[in-house]
Amino acid sequence: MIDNGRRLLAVGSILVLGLLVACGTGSSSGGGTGSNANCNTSQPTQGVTSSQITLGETLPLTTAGPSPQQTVDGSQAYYDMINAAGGVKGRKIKLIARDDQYNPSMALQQMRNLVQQDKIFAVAGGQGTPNFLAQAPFLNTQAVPAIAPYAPSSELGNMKYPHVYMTSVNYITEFQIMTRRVLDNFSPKGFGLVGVQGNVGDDSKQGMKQAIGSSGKPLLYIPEQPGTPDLTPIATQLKSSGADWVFLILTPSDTGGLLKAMQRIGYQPRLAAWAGMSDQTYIDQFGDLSQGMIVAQELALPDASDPDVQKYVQQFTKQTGRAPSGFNNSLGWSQAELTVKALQDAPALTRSCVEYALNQVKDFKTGILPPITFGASERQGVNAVGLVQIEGKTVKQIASFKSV
Amino acid sequence: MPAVLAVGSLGNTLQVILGGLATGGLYAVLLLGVIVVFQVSKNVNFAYGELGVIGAFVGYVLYSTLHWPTPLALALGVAAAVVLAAVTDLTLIRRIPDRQGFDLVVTLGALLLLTAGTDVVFGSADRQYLNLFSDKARIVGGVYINAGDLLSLGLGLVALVGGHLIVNETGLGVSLRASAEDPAIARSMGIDVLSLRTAVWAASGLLAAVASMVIASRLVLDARYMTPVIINVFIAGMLGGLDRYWPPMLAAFGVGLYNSLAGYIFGSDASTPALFILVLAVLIIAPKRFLEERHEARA
Amino acid sequence: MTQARLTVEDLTVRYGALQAVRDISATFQPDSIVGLIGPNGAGKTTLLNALSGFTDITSGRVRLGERDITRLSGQARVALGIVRSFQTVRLLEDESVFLNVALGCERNPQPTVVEQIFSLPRQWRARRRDLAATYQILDTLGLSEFAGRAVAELPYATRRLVELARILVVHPEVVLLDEPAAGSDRAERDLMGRTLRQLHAREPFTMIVVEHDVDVVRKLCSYAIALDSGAMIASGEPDVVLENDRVQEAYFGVGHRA
Amino acid sequence: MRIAASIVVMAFVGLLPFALDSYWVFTLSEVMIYAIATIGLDIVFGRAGQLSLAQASFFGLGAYLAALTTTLPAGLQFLLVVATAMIAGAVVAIPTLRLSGLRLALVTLLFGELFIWALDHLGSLTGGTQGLVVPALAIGDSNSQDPTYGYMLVLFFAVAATLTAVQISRTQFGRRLLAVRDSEVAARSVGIGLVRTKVAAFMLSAIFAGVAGWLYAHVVGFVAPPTFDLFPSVYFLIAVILGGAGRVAGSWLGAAYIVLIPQAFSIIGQSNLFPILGGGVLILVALLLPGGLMDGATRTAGWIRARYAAMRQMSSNRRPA
Repeated sequence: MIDNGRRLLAVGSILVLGLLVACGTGSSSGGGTGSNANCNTSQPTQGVTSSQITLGETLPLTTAGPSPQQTVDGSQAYYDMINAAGGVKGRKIKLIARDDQYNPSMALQQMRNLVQQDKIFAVAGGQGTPNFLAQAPFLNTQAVPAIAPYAPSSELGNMKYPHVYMTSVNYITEFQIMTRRVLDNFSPKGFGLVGVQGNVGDDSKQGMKQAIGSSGKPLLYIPEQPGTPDLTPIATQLKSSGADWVFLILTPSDTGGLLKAMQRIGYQPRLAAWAGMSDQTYIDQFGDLSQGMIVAQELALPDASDPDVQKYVQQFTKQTGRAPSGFNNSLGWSQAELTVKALQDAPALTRSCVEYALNQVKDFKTGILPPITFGASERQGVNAVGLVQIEGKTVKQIASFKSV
Repeated sequence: MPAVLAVGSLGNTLQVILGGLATGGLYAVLLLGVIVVFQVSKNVNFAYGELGVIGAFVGYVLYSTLHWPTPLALALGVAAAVVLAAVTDLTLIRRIPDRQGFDLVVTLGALLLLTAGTDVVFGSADRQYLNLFSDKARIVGGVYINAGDLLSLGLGLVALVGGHLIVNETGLGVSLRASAEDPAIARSMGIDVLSLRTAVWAASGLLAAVASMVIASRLVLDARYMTPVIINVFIAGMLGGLDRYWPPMLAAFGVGLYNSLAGYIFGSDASTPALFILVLAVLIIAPKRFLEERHEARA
Repeated sequence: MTQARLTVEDLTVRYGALQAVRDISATFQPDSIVGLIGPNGAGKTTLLNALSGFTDITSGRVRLGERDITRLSGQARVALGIVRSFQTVRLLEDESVFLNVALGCERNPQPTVVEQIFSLPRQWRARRRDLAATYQILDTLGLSEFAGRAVAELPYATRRLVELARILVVHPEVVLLDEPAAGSDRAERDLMGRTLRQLHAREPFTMIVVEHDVDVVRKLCSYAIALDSGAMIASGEPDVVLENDRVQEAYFGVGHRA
Repeated sequence: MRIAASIVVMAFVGLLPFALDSYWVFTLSEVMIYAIATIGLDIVFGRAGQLSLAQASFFGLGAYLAALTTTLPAGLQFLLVVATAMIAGAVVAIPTLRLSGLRLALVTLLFGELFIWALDHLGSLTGGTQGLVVPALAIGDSNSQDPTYGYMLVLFFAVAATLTAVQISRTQFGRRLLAVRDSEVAARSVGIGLVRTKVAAFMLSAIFAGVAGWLYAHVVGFVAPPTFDLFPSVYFLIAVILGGAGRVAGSWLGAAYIVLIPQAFSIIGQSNLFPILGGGVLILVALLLPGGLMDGATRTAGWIRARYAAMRQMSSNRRPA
């Protein structure tokens, strides 16, 4: 046995060397980066039967509170409505939503599940930036179209990921528009920005810098590590910088914690925050600390007078028996709406034909998102945000959708 | 690496020092629980902070959802943590096999279990906790002396002095030290070592719950907010040594202050490397004898 | 056979204010069996610790042959062949007798870790050599039948033998035994004494034994050193040392005979 | 007999990717990757008794090296990963030599936090919080992100890692590790260099983790900080303890647990139950089966064998002895 083991090891060592030689040929990237400008009606496909089209998405269902589930509910409500009216091209739509726990590896794993196990036809929706970014390269190699994932990032929305069709504005654009708006209307003395360290905070800072430009207003950027146990230093830094406008792009819990720290040291600047802070669950808990906070608005408010908005609210209420409950319901509905339009417009139910249809989308009004336009090399379908303000236990629109 | 931020006026620096000492005071409250548990049962409880979270949550549900009177709700929250801590000792800690690292493993399991359980039972949304006086302040020389900060600092000082008195000046302290030194001798002195241990665990639950409630009032309430806090508490305990009293307790204040000042001077996201440098520096400077946890019996 | 003569000169070990061992000078002749006797706290274990490098020496010298080993680490002294046992058995309780004894092969020149991991030729030879040595000492001490058993399952006296096997698996120069028969009954003590004598007769080495049992010292040792309160109070033939008045007083609390 | 059994097992394992669909092939590759890193942690924790919470950092180091050196030939990448992991292992080991238990765990945890911090702050190099795409490694006319080829690549290294770990048990180095864990006094008394042994254990475990990370990056095709933070380090620890510290087969069981069970929960749509189960299982195994699942299996097998032998005895007791 001793000698056998040794022989086995010797063979193993030789195999290692052999493999190292064999592998010494360098690297290549995965294939499949074509832009699919043409519709191939005979392309082999999966996820489409004579009676059903299977779609998939991943969201942080268990780690980000109740909101992502509301996104799924919003999409499902729209598909239910379409299915009840006969479906798309005579087929019912089935949506599979998987939990990615906001963890990139888990997200990639779940996307593999969806594509290889559940055999989905396309990705429709989804929520969360780092988790989607982990999936994007995989979707590229598999040439699976991804329609309207909510993943604000400057990495996406361009031909680096030609199969990904973005309807969420990235943080550079979002903070640029917000900052410009504040500059135009409130004559601020100085800006502060507290952002989650890393790409999210950096993108936001870049957007603010672009808007501030040569106006000479100072900007203090403080990157924050999620879960900092004492936020007094950040609050004090902001206070001592003299910033009278503080922009925030933090987790809801750190936003709440920072506002409490500001309260403790008697610092009361005007506040502006990323779109997520218009979520009702945040306002219910932290509304008292956030009065007057300006929040970027990516989706229309359900109480707007616009007829497209009214139509959406009506349809949603009719379908679910209740009014849409906020950001996430609307987001899910809009994701489903664009997906169904692409499926309906597609000359055939193949992936390339659906992408062909997406490329033709021009000024498509969902009643929720600003008008969407894609093109042969345009993947950022929306470039505008509006502004709302937290007042009492709700938000009020203060500026309509506006592009950069 | 962000550039070093200009240190503002003296008033602002004092403000940060106050905040840091307040945080350090809460670390001291938590660390007192860790120290007494370690001294009497030689165990470290990774799930310690989560016991406090559950206490804070129980209080929250009682006052916010069921609208019970706040003092009663908080008292019952503390009681829940006390019971849970005692049950942890009775059901888990007593059965831990005598192998290196197994107390860490078992309490790590309890941490995962309790955190996920808290998420499921109470939901994973962030909640705002009671203010606990942090909306009341007086300005002295440009510094906001906030009642919430004073509460935290005061609790820390009470833990510091009270812990010292109980451990060193009372009969209870004698029993504690006897059982810590040699359980067999303590038993022969008529001390019920096991009950004493459970009582100490229960007391640690009380400390955890009180500190967790105050920390929730300074941050927010969710299933995970105590995790970064408790890591800092353990680091303070590690720097001072869990088998001593004054060094770790003072280290708790020190770590709170150091972290806040480092965050103020070098930027918030520099706190990880700052803490790392501190720990490494202590490891390099500290004499060998200071770092040895226990010697093997006579060689 | 053994050439190395172990000598200590003016050896003092101080722990804070306590002088655990003071100004001890002695020569341990090659291949002799020396008994260290004295009441509890006399400094016997401290002397063993100082000889084996387990404690820092405050002043004085330790030599092996002509070589000054005062500043050598315990590990380096083991490499020179100075090995020891402990008052309480120190074994890997959950591991097998075989593994515990094989551990003693550390004193054989071992191939590098890389050679060991990749099982290169030097490792084959080292492994064959260590296996043979381990099985031989197990056989000598009558432990073969327990080779695969976990140490924790064995009676105390057997564990003593396992520790002895670990010390002797590679032929040592100097063996330091701290109460090898502690915790044993009369018969086990006698057996341990006989075993030690036989082992020593077969392949002589310098042996220094801390032992309380006067009979064992008489039968086993060729030389005895008596300590009291850290100082050496008598040395010489065991019978003579044991009859010494100061030894009698320190040891048995008997006063001077008029 | 054993050789024959090994060949049968190897043939079975080698043919698996042709029988399963690509999803399961990929999942099995992941199990093997995590097994390699778990075997590494088993060396430093299971055998040498040094509680390290930095294993995922070494894993991440290998993964990010793969992502950053895709232009180099694979052989060179591999050597670079091994060399860097060795250095990293020593860097973590040396300041922690005087520590044990909780102190050691906390300092290794801080090393892990610093690693994540560095990843986040070297955004231009590491992609920051968004992570990095790793192009597939070309192997002949296919590549590492093809499930079958990726499986074969990983299988090769997993077998090598397993054989290495088994070989360590047969050496003096393996005995040194156990001595350092069980009794430092005994280790010193036979002349074992504690420092050298601990540093070697850390370096070796870092190499295993580094190679596993290198494979992970090439097979999965994406690296991001959360894959390498404190939680995965804790899960590696769980894998070692659950499987059975000091047992190679235990590391495999543990790795299978931490990869497959979360998947199983997500397939039934209850992925939030995994941490609860994970915590509960950890407690139960530590309390009831301190030797891990492998130990439990061995004891059960021993009991069955004893019963079987007893029955044989009874049926044959009429024959002369």
